[in-house]
Parts: sequence; C-alpha cells; structure tokens
Amino acid sequence: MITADLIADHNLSHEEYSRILEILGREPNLVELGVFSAMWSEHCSYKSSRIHLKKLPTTGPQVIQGPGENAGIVDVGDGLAVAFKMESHNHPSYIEPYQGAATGVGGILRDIFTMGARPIASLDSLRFGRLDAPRMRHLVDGVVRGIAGYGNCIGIPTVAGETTFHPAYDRNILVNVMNVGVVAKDRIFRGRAEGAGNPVIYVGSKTGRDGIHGATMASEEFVGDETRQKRPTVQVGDPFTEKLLMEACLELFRTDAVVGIQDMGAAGLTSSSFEMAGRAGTGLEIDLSKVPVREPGMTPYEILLSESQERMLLVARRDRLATVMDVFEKWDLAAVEIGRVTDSGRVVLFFEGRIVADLPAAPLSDRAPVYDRPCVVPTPLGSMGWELLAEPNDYGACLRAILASPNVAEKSWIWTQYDHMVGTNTVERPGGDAALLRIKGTRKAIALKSDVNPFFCACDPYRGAAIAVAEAARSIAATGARPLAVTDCLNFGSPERPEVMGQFEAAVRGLADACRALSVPVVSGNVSFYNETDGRAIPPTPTVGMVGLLEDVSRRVGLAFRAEGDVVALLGENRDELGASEFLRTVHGRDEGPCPEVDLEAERSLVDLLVRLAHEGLVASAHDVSDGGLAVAVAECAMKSGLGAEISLDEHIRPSGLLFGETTGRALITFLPGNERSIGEAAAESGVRFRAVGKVGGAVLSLRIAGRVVVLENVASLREIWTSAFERAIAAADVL
Amino acid sequence: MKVEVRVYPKEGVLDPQGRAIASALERLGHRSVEEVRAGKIFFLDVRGDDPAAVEAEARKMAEELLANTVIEGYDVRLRTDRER
Amino acid sequence: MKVEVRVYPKEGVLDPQGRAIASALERLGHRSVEEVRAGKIFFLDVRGDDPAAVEAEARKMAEELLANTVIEGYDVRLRTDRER
Amino acid sequence: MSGKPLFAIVVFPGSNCDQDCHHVATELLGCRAEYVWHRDTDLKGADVVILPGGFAYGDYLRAGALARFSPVMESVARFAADGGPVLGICNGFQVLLEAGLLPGAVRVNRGLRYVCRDVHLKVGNSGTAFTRLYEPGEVVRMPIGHMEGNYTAPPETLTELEYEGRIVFRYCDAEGRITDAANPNGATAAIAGISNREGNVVGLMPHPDRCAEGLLGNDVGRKMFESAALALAES
Ligand SMILES: Nc1ncnc2c1ncn2[C@@H]1O[C@H](COP(=O)(O)OP(=O)(O)O)[C@@H](O)[C@H]1O
Ligand SMILES: [Mg+2]
Repeated sequence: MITADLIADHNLSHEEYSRILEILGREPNLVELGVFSAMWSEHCSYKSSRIHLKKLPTTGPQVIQGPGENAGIVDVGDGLAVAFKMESHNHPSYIEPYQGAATGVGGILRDIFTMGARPIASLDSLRFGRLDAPRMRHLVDGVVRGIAGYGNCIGIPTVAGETTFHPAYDRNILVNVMNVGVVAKDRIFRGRAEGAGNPVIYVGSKTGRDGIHGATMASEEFVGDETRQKRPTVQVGDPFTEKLLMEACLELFRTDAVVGIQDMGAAGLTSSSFEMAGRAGTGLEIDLSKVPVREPGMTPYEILLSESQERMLLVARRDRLATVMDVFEKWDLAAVEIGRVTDSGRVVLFFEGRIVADLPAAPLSDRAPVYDRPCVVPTPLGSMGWELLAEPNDYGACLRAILASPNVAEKSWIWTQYDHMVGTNTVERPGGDAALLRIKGTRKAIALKSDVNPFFCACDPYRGAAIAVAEAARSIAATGARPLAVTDCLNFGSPERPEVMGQFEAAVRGLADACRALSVPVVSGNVSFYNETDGRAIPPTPTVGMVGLLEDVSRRVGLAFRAEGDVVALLGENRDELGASEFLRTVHGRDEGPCPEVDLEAERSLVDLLVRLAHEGLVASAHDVSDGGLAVAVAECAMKSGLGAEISLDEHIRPSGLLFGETTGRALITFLPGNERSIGEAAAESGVRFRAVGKVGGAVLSLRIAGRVVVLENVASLREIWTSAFERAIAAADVL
Repeated sequence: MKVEVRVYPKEGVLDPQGRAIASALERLGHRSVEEVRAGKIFFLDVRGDDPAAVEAEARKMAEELLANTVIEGYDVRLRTDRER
Repeated sequence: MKVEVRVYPKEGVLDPQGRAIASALERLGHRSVEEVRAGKIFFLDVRGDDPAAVEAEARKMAEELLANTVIEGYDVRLRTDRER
Repeated sequence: MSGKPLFAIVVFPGSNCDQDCHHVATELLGCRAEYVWHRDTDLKGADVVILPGGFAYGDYLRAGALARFSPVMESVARFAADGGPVLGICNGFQVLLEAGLLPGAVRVNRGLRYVCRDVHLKVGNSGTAFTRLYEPGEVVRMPIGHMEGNYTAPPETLTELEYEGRIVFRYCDAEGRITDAANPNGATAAIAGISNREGNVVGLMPHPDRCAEGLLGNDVGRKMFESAALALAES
C-alpha cells in the first residue's frame, strides 16, 4: 500500500504520482515506485533542464552521435572517431572526497568505453571554496588523491583541467570529470537491447547496498550536517575491477558477439535496463535473484536501485553467448545471464519466482515529467565603484601577487599527482593552453580543454557561459587545432528557485549562441542541480569541455617563448575591463562586476586566424589571454621558457586595465621577424587587430606603457613564485 | 605508553583490496580462507602515564586523522609491555 | 575461525608513512606523540576448528604473501569470539 | 634468431604500459613483439622479455605482490636464469623485486604521493643488457610515475649492489649531482634502477618507454630497448 509518506520519501510530487497511476492504470508496488522515483529523479530525467537544453546546437557534419547516448561522438577522419563526455560527482565528493572523486572518474570512463571507444585521456574541472574554510584542505587533498588513485591505477592519463577557488563553493565543491576515447567509426556500440530472445548479461562487481538512492541524492540540496546525513550512500571505487571490465569489453567489441551494452551508473540496474529497452523499443525479462550480491538478504528493491560501481549490463547474440563468457572468464570477471530480451515493450522483473515489477519500458523515459519552471531573469552584476580606485604604484608587486593567487598559480602540485603520460600520446602536457594527444597510426592529434570562469558567470551567466566556450576554443586554437565539438557539465543551485532557473536559462542561451557562432555542436553533457546548502547556491558553473583536431601534429604550437629575437605580437582588441578580474580580487580584495564583454564573431575570426597561422607554420608560440590578463599571459610565456621579453604597450586605457583586465578575444603570438608581413596580412584578411608589441630575449620581463616602464621582473624569480605558491597554499593539507 | 590503533572498513563497505587478497590466497591453494578484510594498524608511542588520558587522546587522533570515519571504523588498545 | 595477521615495518627499516603521520599528528596539536609506525592488519575468516592448524596456515599466508619479509615483520593471532 | 629480435611483453591483469612498450618495440625500433598473457607459460621464443608498467592486480596489498604468483613468472625466471635479457619497468621492476629476481623492496614514496614528472638519472652501469648504449656517468632525463618507488634493501645487499656496480641508475640533478633534493621518492642511495649479477635482468622505476621518440619531447629511453636488440644482433 503506497502512502503519501512513501511517495514523499521517494521525492515524487503528487502530480508525478498521478501520472504513474495513469501510466500503469493501477497502483504501483514499492519496487515499481522505487523505479519511477529513480528514473524520474532530476538526475536521470532532466525534467527541469530538458526544455532549455533543446536550444543547444547538436548537429554538424562532424557529429556521429549527439546527446542521448552514453557519450557523444565526432568524426576525426582516417576512419576514426572520438567519443567524449563530462560528468559531475559533486555531492559524493563533498561527503567523502577521495571515493567521491574516484568513483566520478570510474563512472565517466564507463560511459566512454561502453561506446566501443578506448579511453585515452581524462580532464578534471575542480571548484573549491576558500582554502581556510572548514574541511577545505581535506577536500582539495582528497579529491586530487581520488582522481589520481583511480585514473593512475586504471592507466588513463589525466592531461588537463581547471582549479578555481571561490567562497561560494565553501559548502558545495564541484568535481567535474571529462573523458575522451578513440573508436573506429564502424565499431561504435550503443545502449540498445535488441533482438528478442537474446541473453541479458550482468558483469562486474557484485551488487551491494551502497549508493542506494544516489540518483535521488544528487537531486536534493544539502541541509544541516550533510556529511553525517548522507553517509550511507558512500561508494568505494575499485579501479582494478574497472580496468578488467574495460579490457574485457574492448576485447569483446572486436568480436561480433555484443548487441548492446550500458554501464550501471546512477539508479544502477534500473536505469540501464529501462533505458536499453526503451531505446530499442523492446522489452526485458530479468531475474533479480540471479544478480550477484555482496551482502545477504538484499531485497529486489535494493538490488534494483543499488549504485555499486564497476558493473555493466550487456545484451549479446544468443549464438555467441559462449564467446562472451570466455572473454569475461579470461579477465577474471563474474558474468551471469540474468535475463533475456523480449518484444513485449515491458520490463518484467522476477525475484525468487515471483514477478516483483512489471512496467512498460518506453514511458519511463518518454513520459517522464518535463517542467518549465519559473525563471527570474538575472540582472547582471555591475561595478560597485572599482573605477574610482587609485592606480597601484607598483605594478610588479601586483603581478607577483596575482601569480601567487591560488586561481592563477601553476597547478603542478595537482597534475604531478596524476599520471599524465601513460599511453604515450601526451604531446602537450598539463600546463599549456590545451592538452594535445597524438592519435597513434595517424599524423593527427586532438586538443582537449575544459573551461569556465565562475566569477564571470556570477556577474552574468549568459556572458560567462559564452566566454567559457570562446576561451576553450581560443586555448585549443592556440595549439593549432581546430575546435570540433563540445561537452558540458552544468552545475547550478536548486531549479525550484526562480533565480537559479533564470541563471540556468541564461547560461544555456550563452552556450547555445557561442557554440553556434564557433560551429562547435554540443554532443554530450550533464546537468547537476541542487548544488546549494541551507539555501545558498554556488555561482552558475557551466563547465565546457572542448575537443579540437590538429590534422598534422608536427604543426603544433606551444605557449612558451621559443627563441631570442622572436617578435611578440598581440591579436585582438584591448578594452578597459577590470570587472570580475583576478586583479580586483587579489590586489583590492573586491569581487564585483561587470563581466567582460564577448564578441562571438571576433572570437571566431581569432580562432580561425590562430589555426591558419599554425597551419602555415608562421608562429613560434601562441597563448590565449585569460585569467590575470595580458601581464599574466606574457609572464606565463616567459616563465615556461625561461626567456624574458621587452613589451611596449600604448593604449588609452588605465594601466591596471591594460595589464590585468581580462578582456576576451585576445591572444599573444611570437614569430621570426621575417614572418611579420605575412602574419599582418593574414590578420588583416580575417579582420583581427594585430600589432607587434615587443621582442623575446634576456632573462627579464619588462613591460612599458607609453614609454614608461611599469613592470621590470626577473623571469626566474617570477617563475619561483608562480610554481611554488599553490603548494605553499595547500601545504597544511599535506597530512595523509 | 604504547598504543595500537586498528582501522578497518566498516561493515557493508566494499573492500576491493581484501577481495583481491582473498582470491590470491585461494589461487595459492589456501582453500580454507573464506573472507579477508584489509585494514591498517598504527603503533603509537605516546608520552603520559594516565592510561585513560592516553587512550582518549589516541581516540581523538583516530577520529581526526588515522581513520576516515565515513567508511572506516577503528579501535584503540593500550599495550602492556609484555606483548611484543 | 577469525585470525588477525599484523604486518609492520621491521626494526631499523625506515617507515615513511609512520613519519609523515607522526608529524601530521604533531601539527594537529598531539604533542605527546613520540613515534608512529604504520602497518597493515588483515582480518581473515578461515574454515577449520583446530586452532594450531589454522594458525600455522595463517603464518604460511603471511610468510608467502601478506608480508614482504625483506622489510616487514608480522605476527598472527587467533581471535576469541568475545573480541569485537 | 630470425632477423629482427622478438620482444615478449608480459601482460598482467592491471598492466597499463604493455601497449606503450609494444609501440616502442614495433613502431619505433621495427622489431617484432608479442604479448604474453600472465596465465601463459610459453614466451613464444622471445629474445627479450619486458615486464611493463601499470598496476598489476591494482597494486593491492603491495605493488607486484600478487603478480609474482602468475604462471608466466616461472618461465620468466627460467628465461632469466638462462641469461635472457629481462627488463622490468616501474611496476615491472616491482614485480621483479617481489619475485626475487632482483634484490630489495620498494616502499611508498617519502612524500606519500604519486609522482609523475621528469627526473634526471646518472648511468651507473653501462654494461648491462639494457644500458650498453649509454656512457658511464652519463646524465639522462626520464619520466617517472609511481606511488611506491622508495627503494631499499638490507645493508649487506646495498653494499653488494654498490661493490658489484649493479646500481644501474641513480636519481641526480641536471648537473649529475646526487642530492637529496633530486631524489623524488626517498630511495636509499638514490637508487632508481638495479641489475642482477650477470647484468641480463634490469629493473628501474623510471619509464624509458615514455621517452623513446622526439614527438614526446625526448627519445633517450629508446636506447634501453636498442641495447638489448643490439646485444642479440651481435650474439
Ligand atoms: N585540476 C587540474 N588537473 C589537471 N590540469 C590542470 C588542473 N588545473 C589546471 N590545470 C592545467 O593548468 C593549466 C592552466 O590552467 P588554466 O589557468 O585553467 O588555463 P587557462 O587560464 O588557459 O584556462 C592548463 O594546462 C590546465 O590543464
Ligand atoms: Mg581557464
């Protein structure tokens, strides 16, 4: 008997429950209620975000698989394709940082290799609160260890990411992980349960009580002492078992035995079975008593909703069942036939001979609730008077301070804990603009980058989101690669609050406009709502993960200065925009707007130009200008190379704005003096402002404005500050 | 005083290491092994002569650092000098 | 039967983990900690009712697998059911 | 020996660098290479055996502890005893230690963290099967990537290794100075790699397979594979 309390416990509204009654034409039993609850949770059903996500461009000649499958896939030529997706593991990582982050890596990896792709790289996009906030050092340390512990063990390099610190993440950190795999175009697999009579096979770890209702948990905000409250759902990752799963599946994909496959992620066996049947328009019969369990006395309800890690559901050709079992046996994996495909369109679940659930497959996804929640259009945060601040008298000191701030400081403390080389494809290691991975057997490389500036998004979600796409594209183009497509991970507060929904709507519009302008369709993604505690939400954080293609890896461009005497030039316009900058926060302790403007057409021209210059071999180095502004960008090129430079700027902009403003649409390039004319012409053709601003050389970085030296710093000492600051800031975390 | 803090996976929490060790022992012919749980043990030398106080302090260390109480349990034992 | 195998760094072998933990505890204000040695403990469920035989078997497991006798020592204890 | 030497690359459950080593042997050196599954005992007539890096058995218990019991290890031991060249890289080195094919043991890094970065190494013995193409005392840059690389051994073993010149690589700084600051994991005597008495079995923590081609910014590791190939060509 389903009581109102039971319905409430399952996070189902009354409207939703009546819809269940209507679909079934009867009252559901408890197991069935659990299934609906999981499938219709925000996490699985996207009920609040769906109508907005429709606005994203998802098609293009390069797109092989758009949103809706385990991962998106784009064509990279030579009969190869790249599968990629980003996913969040925010709530679990706040509760238990090591395991939360580790299982986050495990989950996204499964999404990639279930498509038939061999994962070749991960990216981690991390948002933390102030380092002195309660538990924060422990969280930073645990998350980084967790990503390392899982990724290193399974042997997938973590090659890039971002790390931002913002007070609004004090009680809701974000852990977004992206994974990228390579697959032969004609060997792509999907999560479809086809062919009545075919066996349904469960493989991987045993099912335990862990993570029951993880999907619904990801759909609830934290209240009070969240760490205690959510303990029962903590899952422990087993990267070794996942490694076996991955190798076994990839080996199986080389046979003709597999019909369809899906990992058991959120809502475990429930979502995998219903989605596989739903996509194929078939039905399933599954005997839950055959599911390998870790603990005695598990109920059908628990077996169905468990989110134990490292498990897969697979449909095989009946006549090739033996092949499947042999391969799993070879890899020491327990595989069990737990059911079969039917053409009934229903998923029927048995336990110890009884039917415990009998539900139509399609309606669980097709008829899932869709909400057009009320939105309050966000009013962009403007200046609170920083324009009136006096100019600093020591710009060098400002530069040093910014280089030492946790947001800008070099993050090698993080990435040296990650194996970023395994697979021997990492041509451009962490620390550059975008990571570059060569594709063995071709001359190609793919460029990978994740980006979003939460400070911008906090001021203006629309612009912030658009800028995230633009910045990722710029970083990718700086390496010489052409931006191909995007995955996203949209982290927001509670969709039940109109302000938050308004931020979401604006951010999605920003993504959509930018992706259209730059011709980078969104092929996969993930939405994480309810990132708030006691009614205080995180800043809108639409993380963008972008993949680019470099046709000829020998044409790659790095960000470090190359040689003495090379000309340094600036591409793009300077504007007097200090709003939301690291300068205002670090030097003046002020967090205020406005968010810089973004001109998407100009961004596109800049991207095209950077790609063309690299292709024609005209540039020696290139670096996009972002966090910390022009001064930081120049300093990074210098510190990475050990070479100094003499830069002279002349612009009618306050010096601090010119040096540290985070105006978009700019990049720094260097080249042999002989190339200046051809580069100038190319820039003119693409309508990008180009001017030489200095020369590479010496061991000192000097910046002049209108002839007056404003920064004169020894590159080695800047480098010392930049490379040691993060570790020093984190040092107190260095315990276990 | 010598204190021992033993840390182990909580009931119901997956212990991949223990499982791997169990199957390895199995392969090595130790068929009689039914289950293995892998934990950590810390041997502490703590200044002080009030057993109760030392034990209390050790508990605090376990809570704060030695055990991850979200997934691990622990216990604390004072060691009499006759043991090892 | 329940058996406990404790594995610990041999005397004289440097124990990086123990050291790090000691200084961490120090930093956390546990000034009374003089030394920490970090080891592993394995809780085994072994079929059999002859204590001597089970213990002997457990020693064998420790010797050939659980401990790396180049740098680690170990000891074996049968647990009476009253414990934990 | 039929033309190009044949590399056998042992694959344990959890090996991660098997394909990387295969790539070096075949694509970069133009040699032949075969994977050997850990349950097999047939080394397929290999001329050189490589134990690749990774996390065999997840490194559960101790790195290499569970892998040493794989059936293939008996064949590897026999192959080594007959003088066949065996190279253990990173996790492969750890397996060789646990299997007793090389002396000593590794503990967790002194920083208690995984470390992935380039280090400098001083070649201590250029007479082994895998280091003949290096100059004695030469300083080379190679990447490391491990959590348990903190090598140690009983004093008498250390003296023996020292005395018999079996310390193949030592961590050092760019100028070749053996300093504590240049030691990434706390290894005793800055030991990064050692060999057996005969010099046909070599194990090291750094990854020559990750620095064997210019595209990755460094090809100094290639010589380790070439040394073995060359030795065979001569024999
Ligand atoms: N958590 C992380 N994991 C891996 N790499 C990271 C991480 N955080 C930052 N990085 C790397 O540091 C470099 C600078 O990061 P970021 O400041 O975000 O670059 P940008 O300013 O161009 O967006 C990039 O190469 C990035 O991949
Ligand atoms: Mg960025």
